[in-house]
Amino acid sequence: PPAQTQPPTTGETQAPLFFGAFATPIEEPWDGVIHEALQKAANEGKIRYEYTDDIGYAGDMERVLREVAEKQKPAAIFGDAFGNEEAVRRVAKDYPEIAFVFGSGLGPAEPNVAVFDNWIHEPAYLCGLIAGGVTKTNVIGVVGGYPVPEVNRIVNAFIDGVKEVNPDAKVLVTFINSWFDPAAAKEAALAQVDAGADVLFAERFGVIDAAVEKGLLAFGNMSDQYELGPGHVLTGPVWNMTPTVEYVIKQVEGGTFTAQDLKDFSMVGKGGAYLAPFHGMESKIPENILALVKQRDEEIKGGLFRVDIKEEPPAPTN
Amino acid sequence: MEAKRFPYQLVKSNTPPLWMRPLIPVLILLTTFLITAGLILTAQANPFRAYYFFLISPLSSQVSFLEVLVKSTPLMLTGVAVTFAFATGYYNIGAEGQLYAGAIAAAWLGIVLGGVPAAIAIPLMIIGGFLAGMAWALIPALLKVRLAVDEVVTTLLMNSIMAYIVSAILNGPWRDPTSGWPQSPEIAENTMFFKLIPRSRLHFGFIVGIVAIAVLWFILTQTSFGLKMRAVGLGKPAAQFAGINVGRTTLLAALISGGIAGIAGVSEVAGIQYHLIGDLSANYGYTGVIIATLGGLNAIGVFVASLFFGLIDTGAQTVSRAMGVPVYLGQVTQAVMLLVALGMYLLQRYRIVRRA
Amino acid sequence: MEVFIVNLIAATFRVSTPIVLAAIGETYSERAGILNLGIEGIMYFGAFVGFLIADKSGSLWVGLLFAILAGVLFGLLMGFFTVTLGVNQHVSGLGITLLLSGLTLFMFRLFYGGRSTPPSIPSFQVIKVLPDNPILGPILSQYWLTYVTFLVIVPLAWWILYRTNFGLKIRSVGENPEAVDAAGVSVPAIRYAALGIGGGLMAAGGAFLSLFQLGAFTHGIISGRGWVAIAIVIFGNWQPIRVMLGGLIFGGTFALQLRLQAMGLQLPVPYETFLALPYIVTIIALVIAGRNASYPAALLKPYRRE
Amino acid sequence: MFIVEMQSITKRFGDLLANDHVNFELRKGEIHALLGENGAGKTTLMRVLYGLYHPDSGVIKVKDRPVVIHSPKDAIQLGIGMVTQHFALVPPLTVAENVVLGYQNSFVLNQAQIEESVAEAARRFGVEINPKAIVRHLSVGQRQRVEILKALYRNAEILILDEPTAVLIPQEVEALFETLNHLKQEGLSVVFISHKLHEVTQITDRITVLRDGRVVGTVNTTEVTQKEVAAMMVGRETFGVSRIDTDTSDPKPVLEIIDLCANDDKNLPVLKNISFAVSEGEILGIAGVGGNGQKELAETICGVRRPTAGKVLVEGQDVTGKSPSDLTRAGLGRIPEDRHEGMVIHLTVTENLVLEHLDEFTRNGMLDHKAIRQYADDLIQKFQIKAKPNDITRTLSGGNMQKVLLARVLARNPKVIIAPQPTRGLDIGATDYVRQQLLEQRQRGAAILLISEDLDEILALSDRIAVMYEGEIVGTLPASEATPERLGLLMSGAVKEH
Ligand SMILES: Nc1ncnc2c1ncn2[C@@H]1O[C@H](COP(=O)(O)OP(=O)(O)OP(=O)(O)O)[C@@H](O)[C@H]1O
Ligand SMILES: Nc1ncnc2c1ncn2[C@@H]1O[C@H](COP(=O)(O)OP(=O)(O)OP(=O)(O)O)[C@@H](O)[C@H]1O
Ligand SMILES: [Mg+2]
Ligand SMILES: [Mg+2]
Repeated sequence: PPAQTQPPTTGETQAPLFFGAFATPIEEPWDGVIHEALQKAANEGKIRYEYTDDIGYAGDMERVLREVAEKQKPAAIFGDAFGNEEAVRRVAKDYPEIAFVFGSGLGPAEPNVAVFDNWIHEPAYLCGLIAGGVTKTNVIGVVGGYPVPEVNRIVNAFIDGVKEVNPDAKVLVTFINSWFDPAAAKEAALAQVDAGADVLFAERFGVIDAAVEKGLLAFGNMSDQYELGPGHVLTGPVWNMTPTVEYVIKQVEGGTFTAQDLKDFSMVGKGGAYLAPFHGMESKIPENILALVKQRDEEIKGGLFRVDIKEEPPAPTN
Repeated sequence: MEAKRFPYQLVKSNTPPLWMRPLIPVLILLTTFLITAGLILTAQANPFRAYYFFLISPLSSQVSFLEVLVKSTPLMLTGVAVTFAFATGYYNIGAEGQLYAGAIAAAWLGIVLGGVPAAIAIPLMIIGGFLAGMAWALIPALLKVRLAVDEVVTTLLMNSIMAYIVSAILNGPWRDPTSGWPQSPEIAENTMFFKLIPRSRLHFGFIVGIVAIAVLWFILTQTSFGLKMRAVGLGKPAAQFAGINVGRTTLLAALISGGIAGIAGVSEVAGIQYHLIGDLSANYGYTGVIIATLGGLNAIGVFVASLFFGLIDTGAQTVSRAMGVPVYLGQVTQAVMLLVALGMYLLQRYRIVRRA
Repeated sequence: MEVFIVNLIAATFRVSTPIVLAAIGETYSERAGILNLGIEGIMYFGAFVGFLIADKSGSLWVGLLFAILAGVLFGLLMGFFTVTLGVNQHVSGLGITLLLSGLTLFMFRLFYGGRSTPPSIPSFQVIKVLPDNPILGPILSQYWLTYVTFLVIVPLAWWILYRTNFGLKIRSVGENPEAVDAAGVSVPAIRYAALGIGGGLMAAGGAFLSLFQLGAFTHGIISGRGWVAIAIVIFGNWQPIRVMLGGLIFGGTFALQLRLQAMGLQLPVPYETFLALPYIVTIIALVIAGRNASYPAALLKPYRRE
Repeated sequence: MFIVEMQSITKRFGDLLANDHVNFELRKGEIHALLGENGAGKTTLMRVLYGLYHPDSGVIKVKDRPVVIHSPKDAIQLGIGMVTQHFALVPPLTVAENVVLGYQNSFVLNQAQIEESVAEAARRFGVEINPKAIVRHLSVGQRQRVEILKALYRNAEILILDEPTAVLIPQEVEALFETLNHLKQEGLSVVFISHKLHEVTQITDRITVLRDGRVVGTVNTTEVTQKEVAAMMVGRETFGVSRIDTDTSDPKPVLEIIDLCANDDKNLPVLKNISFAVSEGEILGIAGVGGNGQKELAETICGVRRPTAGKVLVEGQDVTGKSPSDLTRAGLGRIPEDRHEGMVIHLTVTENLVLEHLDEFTRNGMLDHKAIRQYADDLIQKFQIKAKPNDITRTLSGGNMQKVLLARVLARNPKVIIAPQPTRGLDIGATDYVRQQLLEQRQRGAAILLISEDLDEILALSDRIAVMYEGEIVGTLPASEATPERLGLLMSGAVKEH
């Protein structure tokens, strides 16, 4: 079985210590993305990396951060502050020498809290284009966890994409009100299939299983999820934290770390967000749609096309 | 013909021998260690070092020691809450839901009492949480007393209902307007529990917990209501025959139990979170059942058990971080310890004697 | 509308299967006088062990078998505490749930730690009995364990409890263990047997989620389905057929709620109302049954001779 | 010759030596009484034989073969059957299901077939019972028949009956004895445990007497008198207690019951317009066969059962439907019918002594521990309770438990005493003590309602005797006119006298 933390290897002891403090288990996709980017940097010898996960929301985040700050004295602490915003900011204030880099719905805080978020609405829009193009029934299903802004903006962008190519298509949205209940998510997707959906967007785990079972096409979310349904998963918006992590490493090493919004590093422009590889699934997408997706992708990268950020809960479409 | 038998046997005795009492916790710890050491080894870690981080290191610095106390605070309160009920023979498994009822009240009061002096606001919140916990406990208690509906089941079900109520509130009217996250708006500054020690998280709730322990001790041993509670808990028909109003005693104990669980919710909202959130309680209500039982339904026992569980909770994260053992080791250890302790306390009621 | 109802019925059976399995398991335990609150943990562990073994062995069947064996084992552990040691049943049960949910996550981390997509395997496939029938086609398009649950396990539970000597002993031991003991039947043996069977069924319910419905294991895979099962056993008055009906009502409400959401229907009440409904209904059922609720008389009471 | 031989059986419970090298022999085809005071070790010895307890040492031989009996299963296989005082039946099941429980080897349970075979067995052994009846609906006597049938159905050759008559009405006792005599002819060997000497002398062939866990001796029933046996039991000559007539020319009614009605647990009428009065210094005995509403009468007067109509007056003051604590305050002394239900056996003796009068020992809600301790010490001494104040009540013998209850009630000098079955299950010594206490209370001027199924007790203590039958008082006689025959007729419901 794999050990959890990278043992420090000789010669790399100078590498700065980065710490991951995750409210959910790292198997949850959001924190999983952050964890993987940090792990990757550690594997490349750029940092030393340790982490604690499943800290939860019952008040333990503050203790963990304080203990880590006191004992391990890391150069930077990464994590997600959703549900633990105050704790993170309180501790950060007491340890100005440590870089606090947290996923957050709020802004950065002087002097040492930088924030990031997953801004994958752009690839989500591209997925919407594809969905609008491949649907035969003109009904598309989206199953999400909770209608929080981070989820809403992905879903809304996806719907906007659908509308661009297929204004008549109907998008069904279901929230299972849980981050982790794949059986419920699958059942929600099956309900959408019964209501006519033939393409599914899997914001949560479980939905792709429904697509596989019903022989339909689906989109993953957050990471490349092709392996969850080979032959069924077209693509999906992918969030990549590596640009953010590398930027912070540079800043920390250069002693230039500041409180800032690292949003840009999670967007398409800097490679923080992209469309997952097709794994040969292009063949299932009409030529013209594929061309449109390529075009929009280029336009987004070139700053010529803007995907609207809508954070209110998605309204059910006609 | 007597078959050959083991020359020693366990004999029931009403009073455990004195020498055995201090030995029991040691035995529990040792057995737990032996059982969990295997798991720690499979995670490729050294069990002795793991236990050092588990049990010793949280006590080795002031900061982490205070954190142990912070973690014990809700456990003390739910432990006391459950003890009130169990001692009266009312098996309240609903402290979890009652805690949330108290938390909802505290969050609401914390929002509306902005500007009211803390000396008034905080007592009001505690009273409000107590009443809310009581109100949530009232339904199963009345069903039990009036209609003899089993409380184990109703209180358990009420926990699930409360979880959905909290979810409905947080996803509906109280969704945080700024973050959109399912959490209530922050309570006003003046309604937050003050810190007992600067730069620590140890807050006023700990004092409330200690007071609750003291109240439990006082009521159980010094008051006639406590004797009535115990009489009802140990023999309902006899208590009734002796003129104790069984229904009223049960109802009252159940309500006090719910109220104190509600205060646990207040303490978490006003001392730790400053919001109502869906994950406010890390199963403190259920752990309260365990703590009450391990504490032998008496005040001192509950106090010690809640400190100990606070220690393990704190230590688990330290072990995980320091040694790369999955953080779930803490949960496993608590469970093993509970089960071992259940077995051992039973042993305490026996003596080993040589067969005649 | 017809299609809607047909699909709803199909979904109802699917959603109810794990809950009915677990609830029947709990029925065996409670009929023998043991309230097994370890149910949630046993389901979780069953889901994981089933997945782990299926993944490592490459056989879903072997996975399912091991899940059931694990469930039996921990059913028996529950027996060790509540039957052999005679310890408080709530606390033992909560302890077993605590132990198994911790152990499951511990092992999950060791075997599959740190992956951002859950490990998955090809799951059991749906079996279509009358694929061309417009009504029965969708309804009879279920996993084999669903058919087995409703056609075999539930009726068998009824038959065993009411029509066999073993069932007579289970019912008796849950009513008056002294009588069973005096009749020369070992009380612990019967209680252990019932808990073992019960644990196996609970674990099968968990494994249904990981090996049939998802082909994957994730955190939160059980999400309180064990507590629902407890409610349903009471709602069903400890009678297998009525327990099954309770499970179907729960599954039906759950499926209906998702379907109304999928249709974009704005409900006048929060969707949580639907999810809380089974619990509320169970409490109301208890109130109506009142004093007459036929609790197994020896439920929660340890039996020891000396 | 001996079907069972128990040799030098020793059984300890902690420090307590319940059986001390006991030798006991049962002949084939005899009815053998096991006699002894409470706690003498009778039940323990038989539980050892039935495999419910394991002896610490000793040898058991069945049909001359040494055996080890690990559990009732082994006992049953050896042909031993036991009917305990607290029936081991499953109330929601049918008679047939109860009888075959654990004895059918087939996996499938064929209802029709087991009912037939149980009916057949009932006919063969002359035990009258309907196999289809649900046990919950049966009377105590019928339940006992189910128990006996259960043993016989398992081909028992040795039948142990632990205090079988304690819960039976006289007619049922007669029926039981008939059955036993019949079975004895068939070759059954019976161990018969009882406290009632006249029953023992009537039905048994031999008697073994235990005292303090040791065998005092085994005698042929025909060769001893009741008095001699009693002396063996207690180690002294016994003296019965009985009432001395006193002057009752100017009776002042203290307890008045007027048209009292109540329902039973199934909500059916069980008390039908009961009226009577008990005067100062008078013992009114309520006779009747068990199950005719006596229990409910006591419960209703004592405030644990709600009356549906009628009145209870204490010194003219209406106390109907008052709570137990109000009744106590009004001067009603209540002795519970079931000791275990009258005392919280897991609390200490002290706590039980004050439980009924907590208010008096409470200052501002707090317990006055000093006063409580003083009070308990006094009562323990005055009532010769063999226990320490902080002993858990559960550890006391039945007789001492009863003394605790009496102390709790009598220490208050109540105006009225309700005493249902006050000596049930007590040995001769303890019985004497309790009766003596009641008579002293009468002397003091208390009005005493004595409810008993023991006619001898009623006749020995009562000034007047009322007979209950099916929830009604069917006759009231002054003691001077009461004869067992007249009372028997009333108790059987054949006549009414007012
Ligand atoms: N399970 C037990 N644990 C401890 N002590 C016991 C137990 N059973 C009986 N005793 C004790 O053993 C002694 C013998 O009890 P036993 O029940 O055999 O008496 P008995 O002769 O049947 O009395 P009784 O006439 O009251 O039925 C008593 O002192 C009793 O307190
Ligand atoms: N588990 C036990 N621990 C201690 N003493 C016990 C225990 N069980 C029974 N006894 C004692 O054993 C004695 C005889 O037991 P038994 O059950 O025959 O009671 P009893 O007083 O004769 O009442 P009854 O005739 O109604 O059974 C009683 O004094 C009782 O208190
Ligand atoms: Mg006895
Ligand atoms: Mg007795």
